[in-house]
Amino acid sequence: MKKEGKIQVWQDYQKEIADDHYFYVRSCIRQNFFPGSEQTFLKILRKELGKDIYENPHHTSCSGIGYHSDIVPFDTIQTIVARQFALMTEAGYQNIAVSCITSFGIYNEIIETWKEYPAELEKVRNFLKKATGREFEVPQNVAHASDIVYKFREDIATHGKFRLINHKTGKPLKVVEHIGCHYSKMFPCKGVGGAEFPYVLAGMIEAWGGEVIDYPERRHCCGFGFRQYLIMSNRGYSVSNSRKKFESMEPYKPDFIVSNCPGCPMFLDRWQYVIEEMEGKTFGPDGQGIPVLTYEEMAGLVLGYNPWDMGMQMHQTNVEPLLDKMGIQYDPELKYANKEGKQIGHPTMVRCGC
Amino acid sequence: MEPTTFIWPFTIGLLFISCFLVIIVGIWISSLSRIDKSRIWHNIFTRKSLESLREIFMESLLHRKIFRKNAVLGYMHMSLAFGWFLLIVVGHIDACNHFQSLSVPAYKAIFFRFYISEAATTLSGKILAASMDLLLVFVLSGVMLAYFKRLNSRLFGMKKTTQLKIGDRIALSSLWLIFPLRFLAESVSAGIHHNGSIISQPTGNMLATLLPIHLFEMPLWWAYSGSLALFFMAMPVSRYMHIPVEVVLIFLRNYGIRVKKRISGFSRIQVYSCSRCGICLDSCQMNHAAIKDTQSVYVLKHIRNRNITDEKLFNCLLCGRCQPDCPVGLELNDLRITQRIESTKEYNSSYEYLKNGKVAVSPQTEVIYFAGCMTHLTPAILKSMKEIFALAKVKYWFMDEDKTACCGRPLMQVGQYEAAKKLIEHNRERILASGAKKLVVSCPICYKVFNEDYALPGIKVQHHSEYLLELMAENRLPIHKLPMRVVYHDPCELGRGSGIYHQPRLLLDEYTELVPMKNEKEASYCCGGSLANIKIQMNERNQIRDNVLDEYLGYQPDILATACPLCKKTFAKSNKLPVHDIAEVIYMAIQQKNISIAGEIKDEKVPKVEFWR
Amino acid sequence: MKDFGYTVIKQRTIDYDQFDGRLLNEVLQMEPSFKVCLSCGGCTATCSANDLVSFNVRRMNLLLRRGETVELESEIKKCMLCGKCMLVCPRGINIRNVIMLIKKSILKYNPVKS
Amino acid sequence: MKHIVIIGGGIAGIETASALTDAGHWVTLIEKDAQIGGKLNNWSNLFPNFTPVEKITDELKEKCRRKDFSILTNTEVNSVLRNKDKFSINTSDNQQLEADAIVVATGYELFDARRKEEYGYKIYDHVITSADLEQLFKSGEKLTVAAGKIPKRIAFVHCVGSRDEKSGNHYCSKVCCITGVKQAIELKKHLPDAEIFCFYMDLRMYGKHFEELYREAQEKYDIQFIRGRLSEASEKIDKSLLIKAEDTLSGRPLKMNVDLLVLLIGMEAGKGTAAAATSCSIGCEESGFLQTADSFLQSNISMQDGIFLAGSCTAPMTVNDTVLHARSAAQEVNNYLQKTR
Repeated sequence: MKKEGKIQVWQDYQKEIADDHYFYVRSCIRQNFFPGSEQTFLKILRKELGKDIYENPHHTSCSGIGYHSDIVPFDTIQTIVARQFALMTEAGYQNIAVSCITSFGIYNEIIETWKEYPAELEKVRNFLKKATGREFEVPQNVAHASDIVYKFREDIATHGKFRLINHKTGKPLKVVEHIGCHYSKMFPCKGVGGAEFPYVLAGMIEAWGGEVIDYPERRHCCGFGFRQYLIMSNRGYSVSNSRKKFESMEPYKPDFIVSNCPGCPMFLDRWQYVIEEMEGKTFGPDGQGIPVLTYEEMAGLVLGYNPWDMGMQMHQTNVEPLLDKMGIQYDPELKYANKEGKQIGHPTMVRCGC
Repeated sequence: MEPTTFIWPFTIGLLFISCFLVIIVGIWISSLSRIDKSRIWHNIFTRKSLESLREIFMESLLHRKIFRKNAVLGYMHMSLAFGWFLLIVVGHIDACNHFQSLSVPAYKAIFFRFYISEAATTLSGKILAASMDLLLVFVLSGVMLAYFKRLNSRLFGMKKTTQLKIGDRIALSSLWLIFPLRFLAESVSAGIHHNGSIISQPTGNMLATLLPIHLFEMPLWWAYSGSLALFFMAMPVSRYMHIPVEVVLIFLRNYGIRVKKRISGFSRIQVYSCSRCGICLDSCQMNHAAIKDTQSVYVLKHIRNRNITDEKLFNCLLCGRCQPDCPVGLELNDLRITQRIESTKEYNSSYEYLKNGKVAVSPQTEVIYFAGCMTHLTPAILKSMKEIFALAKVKYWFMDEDKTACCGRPLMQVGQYEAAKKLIEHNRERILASGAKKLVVSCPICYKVFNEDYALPGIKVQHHSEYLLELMAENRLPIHKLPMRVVYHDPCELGRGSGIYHQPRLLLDEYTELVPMKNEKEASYCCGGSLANIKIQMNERNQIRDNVLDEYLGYQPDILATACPLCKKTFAKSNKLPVHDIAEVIYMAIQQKNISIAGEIKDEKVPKVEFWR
Repeated sequence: MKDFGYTVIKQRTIDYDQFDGRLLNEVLQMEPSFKVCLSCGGCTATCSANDLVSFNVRRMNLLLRRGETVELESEIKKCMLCGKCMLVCPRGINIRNVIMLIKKSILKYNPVKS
Repeated sequence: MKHIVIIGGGIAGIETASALTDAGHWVTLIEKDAQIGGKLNNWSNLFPNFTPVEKITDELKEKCRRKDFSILTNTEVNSVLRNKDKFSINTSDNQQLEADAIVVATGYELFDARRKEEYGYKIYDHVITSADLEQLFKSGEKLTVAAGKIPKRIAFVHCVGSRDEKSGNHYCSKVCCITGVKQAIELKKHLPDAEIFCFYMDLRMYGKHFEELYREAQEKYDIQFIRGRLSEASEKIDKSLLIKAEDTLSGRPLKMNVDLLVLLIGMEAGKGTAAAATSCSIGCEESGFLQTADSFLQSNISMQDGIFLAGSCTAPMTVNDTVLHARSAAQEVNNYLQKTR
């Protein structure tokens, strides 16, 4: 692999990411899957970086999952999205920061549609006005939350207490980065580094001392695929897709996987457990799984946040091996304790010695 | 003189070969089917046995068929076979005469001259002794020719001669030595004991003046006995098994036993009866494609030795050209097919899909027309037949116009008999359901299988050449002679395969100027396109075809007529000569007549005939 | 093993790295003319068997070259060996021999059988 | 004596110059590189009969030596000004040339394979282009992959940068199909134990002996042709490449591991031709190649009187097509000059 070649590609896909004053829109599912991640993101931006980021409790789902499952029509989703923009406009913001990759894709798709077909925009303005009486401006900058973390990766590195380095060997941790399909596959120019060799997560990993693993099935979808997962009889396809990725990354012995999508870390994490249950196969060393992190969790670990505060006990594949490698101190007793310190019970885990 | 030890090699050898033959022939005959065995019992005491004896005399001893092919070659075989036979017979008479007994042991007759101390005194003795000398010289002349043939087979009208293996080499060498050694042994004995006759005595006298012949006498008799023994011992692994086995074959054949579709005692008898004379090599067209190791003689050898490969077994057009030439009358095609059945029996198809009934229901009809798969690629034949049917006002069912299984013959040619049976069963049901009386076929490959393997009671199967001739004879077709020279190529499956030589010729004679050729009818060529050969490459097929076409071009024909869509396709590819099926020729002639009646032809010399390509 | 109501689905992808070339090599060695197939499909268009059942001669080449031995075995049996395809083939491939070779050799190499 | 300026010193330029000199004209050839011969200098052997390129280039260079026309190397055209029937040409080294006619023979550029990011050219260690392979053949170096290994399986990708909306090129580059077949054979000769695959969309063997070479590749060299466009390549841990395509004839996706991937890159009009189009004010087609008055009888005639076109600046061309096109350009120029006399 030639680094210069990749750098050349990355240079071709530089996108503008707003500097400050973001209107934050959350993901529907991440709050269930990885409830601490979005909170961590806000904390990093506000506390570590001193940025202004605002969220309005009245914002809704973008309805992207319904749209991609052929349930929500395009007109409807355009109007829903327009409402989010109206909330942004009303709050006096122009830059939107999106937590979810599906939403990010939806926003880009809709904004591009409006650029190509201004009549659609007028139609949607009309719809929104009729339905809610609201008006809106199209955001000037649409950034995915990972774009923002990427933008300030060096600042985070400076503030950081840990690096992505195995503290025993001193060697960089090997990290698999997985980009959500709708981040840049639809609009390569909307993603940092484009679609073939996206740099958004790779940039964070490199800045924080880790080593990016480029394995053959890097581009492959995690397998979520909306209906692939949502309809139980299709779930086999979803598992097969993740399995394909695990098999492909296995020879590189990755220390963890990081993703910038709501669904991907969920499936890359949970399917490891399912595959082990079905086939007895695990992909990490000594029968362990490969820990799967969100980029906020990765950033949080670098900044020295308590993993249990970030909700890392919600992972089905244990993260302790990674914490040990990074030299992060944690109290195993508190892993399944609630805020009051009361144990909440242990879930089934991928074999990892606990 | 009393029996001495040198007779033992001979005696043991003779005993060995006699026992061996009794056992092996016993095994073969016992493995025959019950029907074949009953054929033997029913016929053994009839004239058929006498006919067999006559045939054995004419063919096994006199080699009449080889004589017909080439006199020198015939003489060589005759002198060896008939000469040796007479030596044994006359030798025994001589011995019986001398010892005045009817039960002289074999060694006394074979080594007779060793046992007499003086020349014959009686007139009968003298005559017998002299004839023995002459017979020996007769045989020796054959041996000389055989030496010569090894060196130069062309003198014998043969382009090729067979290659030998170790068993054959031993047998051949000992055979060649037997007679010179006998002659030398007898001559030397004559030189010492003066017991010779007209040739051996002078030779013996001459040798006596030149050499210390006392020293040579016993070694020569030993050598003579030894070479006989060696010959007998080597016989089971040599081609000379054909000498005794052919006799058995002739009897069994005359009793009506034929090669079946499976390997049996009789097919083994046929295989052992091959003398490897190599006459089959000459007529084989595979030579034109420089394929020189798959001919019948080699394949029979490999079958006998049980080391036949598919590459050799299937590299044969099954044109049957070699069969009429075989002096032993072996069923060469059937032997090969039998072996092909054996070799492919593991993987026959069952064609379950035929039961799903995708084919149309048979309508009631008098006449069925079955064009054949290949004919669908020669629309000119199809159109001609349709037009002729219309002209003769024949109502017919075009059975394979659409969605019809193959006739099964191509499968049979490659040994897939079990698979072919499924197709045959399927088509047969369809044919019988139509209530037809006549089945007209355009493809000789189909024709042969419909005729031989379909069991269609009450249905007359006709190739379209037969059918058209019938229509013509019934005055249902107008006749018009086309002013063009035509050579007719006999398709293998129609000619040698089914014996249809005359009908196409009668038709063509009526409608064109048919030019007779040297290599036609039984001796006709294969076009090279045969489906029976699955190993031959396209360029090799082309070589065979071009050789044939070059010969045909020598007759300066205007067109080449044939009666098979595959032959037509094969020849047409070369562009050397326009080629048309007989049906096309006749339809065109009829059209031409219609045109000339209409007075449209201005210049009568130029035939305005257009064929479809 | 836990039953989740779904299982890992076998991939449709032809994984060429898993390809067992023995059957192909044997057939090509015995009948080299088969190498030059263009996948034109003339053979299938003219095929007598294809009139009666779904049978694609051209696909035999692909099945063989992709190691789809199980399917190849069930498909190849459909051929009636009539030879029409050989009159149509623009590359002069000795198709009937290919069929016979596959029928024979597949007995040796079919993973289901052995 | 009439003066003709020819822009571009490749095959087309030299051949036109040579023919026009023979016709008694004064010719100046402008070449931007240090040596004449164009792209041909970087090639090793020519399809379809493996003719060494030197046989052609030597002949062309010999023509330049023998014939009396001037060559300005390391020179580019800055501007062209028309003054009635005369052209005034300003070059990069500030020479002023007066010409009665101009022949544009600016040729083509090879497609930059980096633009097909998914194939990873210049990113993965063992992805090369057909041009790189020619260089390798020319240098006579041994072809090895990771850790000095001899490649066991090699794949060629046809139509890289041609017939591809994603590359912005809708046209067929004409030469890549047969180049792929030629190079596959050459590689097989070098590496007899290697398996070689060509992934194609269509094989366009239109030229003399092309189809025969294709057949030979299958028959004698066991090159396997798979109909399907490569979707992507990825590097594996051992530096081999995992490639994915659809085997369109089976209708199923196919993946395989190869040690070396060769991209058969197409032709583009390129910067030189674009510059000529601007300076000479002659039109370009959508493909970027220069517009000709028609495709049949006037394929050397540009949209400007007195400016003529020769070779692959008008469309992708093989060497022999270029030579013929150049000769006909010379004929057209000659006719034109006769008329304006």
